Amino acid sequence: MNILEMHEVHTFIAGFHILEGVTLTAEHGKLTILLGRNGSGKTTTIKTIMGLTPAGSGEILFQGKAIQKMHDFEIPWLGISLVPEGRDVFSQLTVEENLLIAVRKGKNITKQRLDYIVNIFPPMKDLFKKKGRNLSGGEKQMVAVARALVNDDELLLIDEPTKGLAPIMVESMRLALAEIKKNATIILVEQNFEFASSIADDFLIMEHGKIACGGKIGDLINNEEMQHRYLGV
Amino acid sequence: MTSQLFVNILLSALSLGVIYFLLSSGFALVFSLLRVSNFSHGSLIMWGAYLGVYLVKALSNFTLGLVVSAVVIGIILALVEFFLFRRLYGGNPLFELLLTFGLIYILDEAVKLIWGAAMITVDKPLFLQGTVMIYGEPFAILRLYIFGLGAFICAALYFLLNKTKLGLIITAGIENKEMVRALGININKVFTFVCWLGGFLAGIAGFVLAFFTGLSPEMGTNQLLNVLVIVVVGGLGSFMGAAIAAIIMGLAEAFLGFYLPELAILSSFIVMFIVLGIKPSGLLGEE
Amino acid sequence: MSETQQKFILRTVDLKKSFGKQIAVNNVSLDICTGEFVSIIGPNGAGKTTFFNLITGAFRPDSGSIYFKDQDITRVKEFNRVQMGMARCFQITNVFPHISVLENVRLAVQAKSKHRYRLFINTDKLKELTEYAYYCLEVVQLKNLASHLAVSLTHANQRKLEIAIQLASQGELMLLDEPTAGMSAEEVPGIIEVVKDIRKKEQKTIVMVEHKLNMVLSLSDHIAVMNYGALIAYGSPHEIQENKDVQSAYLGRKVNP
Amino acid sequence: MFQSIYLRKYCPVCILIIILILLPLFSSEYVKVVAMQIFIFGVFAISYDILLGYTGIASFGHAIFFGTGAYVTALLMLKSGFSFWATLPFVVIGCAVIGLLIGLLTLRFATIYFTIVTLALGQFCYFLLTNALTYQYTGGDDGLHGLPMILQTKNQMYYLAFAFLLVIFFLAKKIVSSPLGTTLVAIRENEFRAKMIGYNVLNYRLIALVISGIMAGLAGSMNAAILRSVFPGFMGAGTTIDVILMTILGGMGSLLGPVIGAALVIICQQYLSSYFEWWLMIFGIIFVLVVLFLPQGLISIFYRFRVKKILSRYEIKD
Repeated sequence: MNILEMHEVHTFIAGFHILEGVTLTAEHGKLTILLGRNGSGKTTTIKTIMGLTPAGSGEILFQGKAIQKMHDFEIPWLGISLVPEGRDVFSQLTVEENLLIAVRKGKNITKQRLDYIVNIFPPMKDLFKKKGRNLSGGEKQMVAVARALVNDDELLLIDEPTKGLAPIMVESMRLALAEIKKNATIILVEQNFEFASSIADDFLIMEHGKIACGGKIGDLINNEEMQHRYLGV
Repeated sequence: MTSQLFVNILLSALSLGVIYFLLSSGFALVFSLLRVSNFSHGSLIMWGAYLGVYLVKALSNFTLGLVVSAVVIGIILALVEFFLFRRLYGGNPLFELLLTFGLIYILDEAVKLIWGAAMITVDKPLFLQGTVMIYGEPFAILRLYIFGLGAFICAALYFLLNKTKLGLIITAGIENKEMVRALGININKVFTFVCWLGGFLAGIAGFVLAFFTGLSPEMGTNQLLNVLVIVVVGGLGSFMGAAIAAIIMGLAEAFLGFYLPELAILSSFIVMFIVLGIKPSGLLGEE
Repeated sequence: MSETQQKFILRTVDLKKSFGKQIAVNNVSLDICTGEFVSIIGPNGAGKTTFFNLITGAFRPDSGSIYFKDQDITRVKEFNRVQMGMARCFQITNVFPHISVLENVRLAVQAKSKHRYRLFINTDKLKELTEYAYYCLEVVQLKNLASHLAVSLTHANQRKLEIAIQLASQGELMLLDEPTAGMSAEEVPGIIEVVKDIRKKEQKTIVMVEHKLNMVLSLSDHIAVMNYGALIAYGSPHEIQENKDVQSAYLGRKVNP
Repeated sequence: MFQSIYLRKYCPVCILIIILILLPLFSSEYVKVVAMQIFIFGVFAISYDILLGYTGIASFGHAIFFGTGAYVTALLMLKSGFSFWATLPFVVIGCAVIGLLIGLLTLRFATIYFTIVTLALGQFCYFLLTNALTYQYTGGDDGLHGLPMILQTKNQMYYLAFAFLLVIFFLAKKIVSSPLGTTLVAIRENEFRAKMIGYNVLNYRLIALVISGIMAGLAGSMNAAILRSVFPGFMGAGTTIDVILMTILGGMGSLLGPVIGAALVIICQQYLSSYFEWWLMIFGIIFVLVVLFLPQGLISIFYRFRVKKILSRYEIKD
């Protein structure tokens, strides 16, 4: 079953044609990885799904429902959370408030959910009272992912979680994502192929605003020619 | 100077500071979230004064009249946000400033049409007349009332901005609007609400001001300058900075007025030049 | 002394910059010889753009110093650095949108000319400025679009305009920040050609940040590799290709002990 | 063909100039006074446009310069017996110094600071003028009166004011197409990029402020000479507001726009205000509509129309 489908989605930003007809599917319960060089349109794809850079034409289906015409602030309510590329942890708010602001439907965050998050990111338990601006890059990334977890959403869109992180942090992020994957569908944008291939189920490669190819991750790992061609490794 | 006199001046300085705080809080709030310098704030203050006095008389209920008029002033600014500001977001901030500047004309002339251009004196309601003795000196009950009102509004705003989810959203929205939307929050509604709140505060401030200056079509634009100076001294975008600056302005005006009465009218400029000379971004403003 | 002047146009010594607790550039010391083409590569977030911003003066380093033509420019303001002979193009296209293409370039020529503060002369009458601007546009193959507004150009042409503006600044050192960012595959060869052209016609030192490895390998004399804010390798394209650390940085494996 | 475009472009302007030259021959004294006010405020609005339209910074205290010019001229003529022409160098120097001071104090920071600080400074200067301490020099609220006539007849004054407008318009035209003028526009468009191609942005903004200040100051002294008196209102917020209205309504970023705006505002003030009590409100509504829908001012309608007309004419020919 596909949780997300995009059909021929075109997106324009300030007159530039960024997505030139993206067609993709993401399977329920799988971790799909979106690969591709800089400027190939990966982040724009994620933002288009979230409605932050609205699709000019085409169709986006989430659980069979067309969402491309919805307002950006309505889309998360369907059960989609975003971990943006720049992390965007609110620097004036404490970590606790950063999580609170993400809680939807006016509910409080349950103890269970909090335990679940702390279980995934053990260092979080000492951070709750810290302000966003005092966090290190790795801590910010943790908070950004944790913020997307508070609502128990079906689909997580995670944009380059390892960008600029030290190797040890990358490793703990890998473990965390492996844990999160058990309960949610994830679409992950990544440049770090080694990191990505170790946890992904499926892959999609973007080139020039289009999906160039996709399939099971095993096929890509075994196909060095394809790696070289699209990823330059 | 006797200590009695000192306490007396101090108290009137503080109550002046509280009035300044009330006058500038709405402007500071709107600026800090929307980055719109609302030059029509002074005119909204004047509307608050006229409408408040009128409604108190019409409804013959002091508190009800005050609240209803403030709510209406809030709605005016919320409508302005909804229909006018929204078209200009993301462009040159100059145009938002010029737009609010144009609004001054519309609001001021409307007041003249409805209530006439003549100055109207305002009588204090009975329960605010008279004085109490503090430290052996008489002190007007009205000023005590203003202290109470200022403290209440300051506390309410503090609670709203720091202890509620709305406050979190406002703080987060100032920093990163896109991420707030990506969390499923309709930030446009928050914008409109903040404008409503800014107008509400202007309405209350105007009503209080009416007891001191009476009603005149110029009263708003006269205060606009004070408001702008306070907000710049406090640091643009810093709400607490504006509160501190308002108190400093009150102190400066009262004490300068005692020692050098000729210069009292220039006190706010003097404070502004001193502060901007030492810290160009204002007291609590970020570089 | 004169020998070093010949040798190094730009030197950074232990350059360091952090944002909060995140170290963006960590003790980078890089010497760039006059007349060379040096590329800086590295994964996203490795600190390349921050490094550029430090060189051009958009940020102040926390520690370390920068020498340009053997002068310490660590504390020099950005516009003065340009006046000294540095020119930069941006990763995100950054032109004057509602001004004509010619005027965009001429502004850059004018910034370096003695006429820049003149009041009572029509700019069109300053022939040498206009001619040089046309020359720069010719190099990047935009001459036929000179009278269009910059905002009306396609993305690829705006990138070319960026390079023309930079060329017009007449800096001895050109800093190119991802000249092909956001371009489609058909447009990239055009830019490579332009950069090669500039190399051939003008005796300039070029430092480029770029992700397209083919382009980097074919153009560069030397390649510097950054990862986690640090400089992890420096050498000729051949050496870099063989370097184990570099391979692991790009593949994301942990560095072998 | 080129010449015909050229002619067509300047034909209306030439006709207008001829009409204005002939105007004193058949008009009443009152019309002449209004026309002179338009010329002077036209200069003032041009000076404001250089700051707002070309440099992109909004001053809310531009009357400081206008008032300074007027008062320097009046004081020197009345107290020191200078001739009008001899006071002009002092006006230029005074306005340049004030411009430099204000600029150094505020232009380093966000331009909104400049707006607010200039507004406050304007009021500060107004209070200084009307303060009891300065009464003996400035005449307080009454202002100064009885400046000597600088020319014999009203008609001569009219031509002087008209020539003044033409000269300043011509100079301003030169300035905005000079290297400096184009740089100002570039800084307005993209300050960061201007810095990165080697322009000292602060210097350019300072120069723009000084030039604009000097022009406004000259307009002020000319106003003093024509009215033969000065009032503190010259330096007040009302004068600044007038010039903002003129520039925005007429069209900022085009030198002709502000002059048209000046004519419009002054004519409305003179004629409309006696018919409608609430004409200011209409003004406010027009102002808001212009900001929202015609940010380049009323003159942009004319430009659009004319470009279309010229284009269609040549399309038919081709």
